[in-house]
Amino acid sequence: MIDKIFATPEAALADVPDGATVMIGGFGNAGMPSELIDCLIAQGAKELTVINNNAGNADAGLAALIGAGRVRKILCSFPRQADSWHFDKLYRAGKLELELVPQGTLAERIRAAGAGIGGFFTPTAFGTRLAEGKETRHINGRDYVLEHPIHADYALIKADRADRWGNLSYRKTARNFGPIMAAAAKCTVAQVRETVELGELDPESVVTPGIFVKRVVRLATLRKAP
Amino acid sequence: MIDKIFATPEAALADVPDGATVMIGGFGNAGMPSELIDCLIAQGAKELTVINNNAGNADAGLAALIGAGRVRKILCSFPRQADSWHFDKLYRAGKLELELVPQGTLAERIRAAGAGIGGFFTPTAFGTRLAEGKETRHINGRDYVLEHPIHADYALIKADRADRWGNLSYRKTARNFGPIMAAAAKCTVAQVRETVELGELDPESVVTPGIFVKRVVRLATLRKAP
Amino acid sequence: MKKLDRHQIAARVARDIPDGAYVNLGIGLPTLVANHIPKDREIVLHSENGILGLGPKPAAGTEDEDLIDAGKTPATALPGASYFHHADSFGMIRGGHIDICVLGAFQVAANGDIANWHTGEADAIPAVGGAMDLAAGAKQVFVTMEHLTKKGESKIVERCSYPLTGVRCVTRIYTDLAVIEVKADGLYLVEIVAEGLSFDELQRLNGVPLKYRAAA
Amino acid sequence: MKKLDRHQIAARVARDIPDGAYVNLGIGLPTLVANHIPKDREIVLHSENGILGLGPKPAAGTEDEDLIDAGKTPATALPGASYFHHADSFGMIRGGHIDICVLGAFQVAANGDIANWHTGEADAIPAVGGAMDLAAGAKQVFVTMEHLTKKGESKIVERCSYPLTGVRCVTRIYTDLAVIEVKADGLYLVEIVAEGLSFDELQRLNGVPLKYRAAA
Repeated sequence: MIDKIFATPEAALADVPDGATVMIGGFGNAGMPSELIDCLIAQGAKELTVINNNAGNADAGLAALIGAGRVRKILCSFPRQADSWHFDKLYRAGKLELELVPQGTLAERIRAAGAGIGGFFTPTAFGTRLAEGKETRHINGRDYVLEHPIHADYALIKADRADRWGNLSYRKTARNFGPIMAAAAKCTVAQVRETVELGELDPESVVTPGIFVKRVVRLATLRKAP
Repeated sequence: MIDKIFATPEAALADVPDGATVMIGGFGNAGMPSELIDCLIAQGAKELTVINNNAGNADAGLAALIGAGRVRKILCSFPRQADSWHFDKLYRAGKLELELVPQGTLAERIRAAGAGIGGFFTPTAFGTRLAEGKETRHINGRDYVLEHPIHADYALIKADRADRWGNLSYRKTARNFGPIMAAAAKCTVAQVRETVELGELDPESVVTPGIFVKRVVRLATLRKAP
Repeated sequence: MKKLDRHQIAARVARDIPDGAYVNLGIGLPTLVANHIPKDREIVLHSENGILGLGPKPAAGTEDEDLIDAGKTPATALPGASYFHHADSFGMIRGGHIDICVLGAFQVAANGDIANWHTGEADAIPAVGGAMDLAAGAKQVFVTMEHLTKKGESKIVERCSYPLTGVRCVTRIYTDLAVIEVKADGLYLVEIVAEGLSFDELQRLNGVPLKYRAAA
Repeated sequence: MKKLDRHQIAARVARDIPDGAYVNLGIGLPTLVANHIPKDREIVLHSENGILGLGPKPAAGTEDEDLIDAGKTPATALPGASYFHHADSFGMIRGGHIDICVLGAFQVAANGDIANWHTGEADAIPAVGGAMDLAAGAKQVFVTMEHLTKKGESKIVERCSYPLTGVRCVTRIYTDLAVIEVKADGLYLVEIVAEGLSFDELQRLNGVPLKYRAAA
């Protein structure tokens, strides 16, 4: 029987090794799996490469992971925020590598990884500093830049509801990077508000089919965690 | 005010010119916009290039369009069916050009058109006859074939429900090519079982946002058409 | 001469957005455009974090942390709205489905190049977000900005000195002094919006030569 | 010797599909595999026309024209099923998320090449469907076929003479005579399934040399 619902978040993250590449869902705080990140901090993995749209806000979630010195490199589109002090400090000190990627290219590179695409030509960033050194091509009257997929070992995402097969639904704009990160990582761990019986999620409205999800943790379980 | 619901199918298809490239949704009969195709036959446009997964079944829908001699070229993955006699006859007579595309490559090329991707590397068909003459590349230990987007002038698709903004929901496996064709065509015409008031479709479950749809025709209207 | 204020620039942009348009408004001044859409026009706002049909700001106390706009501030959804993931959202942008995006800018060049993401300072932390995708993907790119820097230099230039966001993509420029159209053969004046500003004076202030636009 | 029939081949394949696997079954013999999954295993069937969690055939009179499988025959959906569009469905295949696909074949080569879409006849109407995507994308490609052609020639060959569907992708071959594993250094016999068939006789019938598989 398939049952992807984990009793404890510790078990769901126990095998994240040092040096892992970890996608973290969310755009700002919407869809950010903050409680899972807290568990990852407690778990202790270090030298991580993190993929997220931002580089953390204030002192919680991704910012706390960065502040704890666990991140070696971050791929994101918008690190600079009024309250991104943990990132700012380590980046300025040369202790945190940054790969800046336009937001749509970031999303498409993640999508490409999940969909088995080896590379794609995008018009975004052509002629700019972010395309320097990259292969370009003129196709049908337009200029494009060649970009490659971003794969990950783990994806930590936040969804709304899940069943034991790992099917996920999301809430409003908290959907953002969740569905594409789920497909791009070898092991996707989803924190959800609630779990429901198999068959309760409308098959027309499942946004992430369970095939992309390895582990599900309920928020209530997470909040009980140390 | 935005109101994409057309009173008559004739008006929705009136401007399809000879020589147009037309995507037609459906996988077999599921999601095939048969009534809309009948209107296209009545409308009379010829020398069409058609994109569909198949090349028509029996004497209805796409098969009838082909049988009426309106199609110059077809891009599809699986033309040969027990009942694809209209296609078979014209193809064997050299009166119908065929571009055979693996099904997933067909879907991805259509998706690329809608998403502004200029080309992509896929592992599908590498080393086969269908990749002959195409650029290939070895990326991260794997061989890929370069494929390009398929754009269309029109997409004729079948959905389940629509509102006046053109938002669409689908039914079960009739979804198939609808959402990606809607995004890949300059003018997407959707036939729907019913139209509902704006706000009645759950924003979490809209599969094709209205931005991709120009015209909506109710099935009841289609059935009244000549 | 009396320059337009931010709200007046936003209102001037709103006048040019047709009924039924799909529009993405950048952060800052562009966001203000939403407040000035004429009541008889139905405009569908796209926010790149995954919503089409963005509504007005929520009333205090009704904010939902799962419903925000691209500026990460609380938002609402109109009837007819839809949610989608980031790859679909940027596919919408890149695929040319957004009719108009409105962006702020440091500089715009006479050929339509735009610079709005990086000051070029060596120690600045770079951040680009969705600006390059919008610049490359939207059917029309409207830029709103003050015409002159604090030092009085034109932000409309022959060639951008700041790092580029996109090449040959800007179609219109809305400043506190004028509305300017970018065409293949140069910049065309659509309208002087600052009260008491003559064409000659605007020409003197503007970084590059302006042409009169032929009546439509 | 007593060869396996189609149902017995399907049952033999089913034995090797582990609990919790995501599986795509091709048209024809592969479809029969679903009937033989042991009751204590939960297998999730994928159909490339956009469903995960395919159920058994519907009862007569309960067919739904909007719910079909890749063979275009009426299907059902299990609790836990989900629907998606074609690009997402083939992304799932191409992205390596399908654990096992089961395909029929005209020929399989010793290096794992498969030919199953075209007889190579000049006047044949070609049709490929999703076969090339499945061959290239699934984590494991199981082939089911009769071991020999009607003329008695081996369908397992040194090099395919029919046009290829995919290169170096087949991982296991299930025939009416044997189960064979394809490894980088050649073909390994897993099991002789035809009653009364000796290794030497199988080796004689098989197109290319077979090795005994070392015990796991």
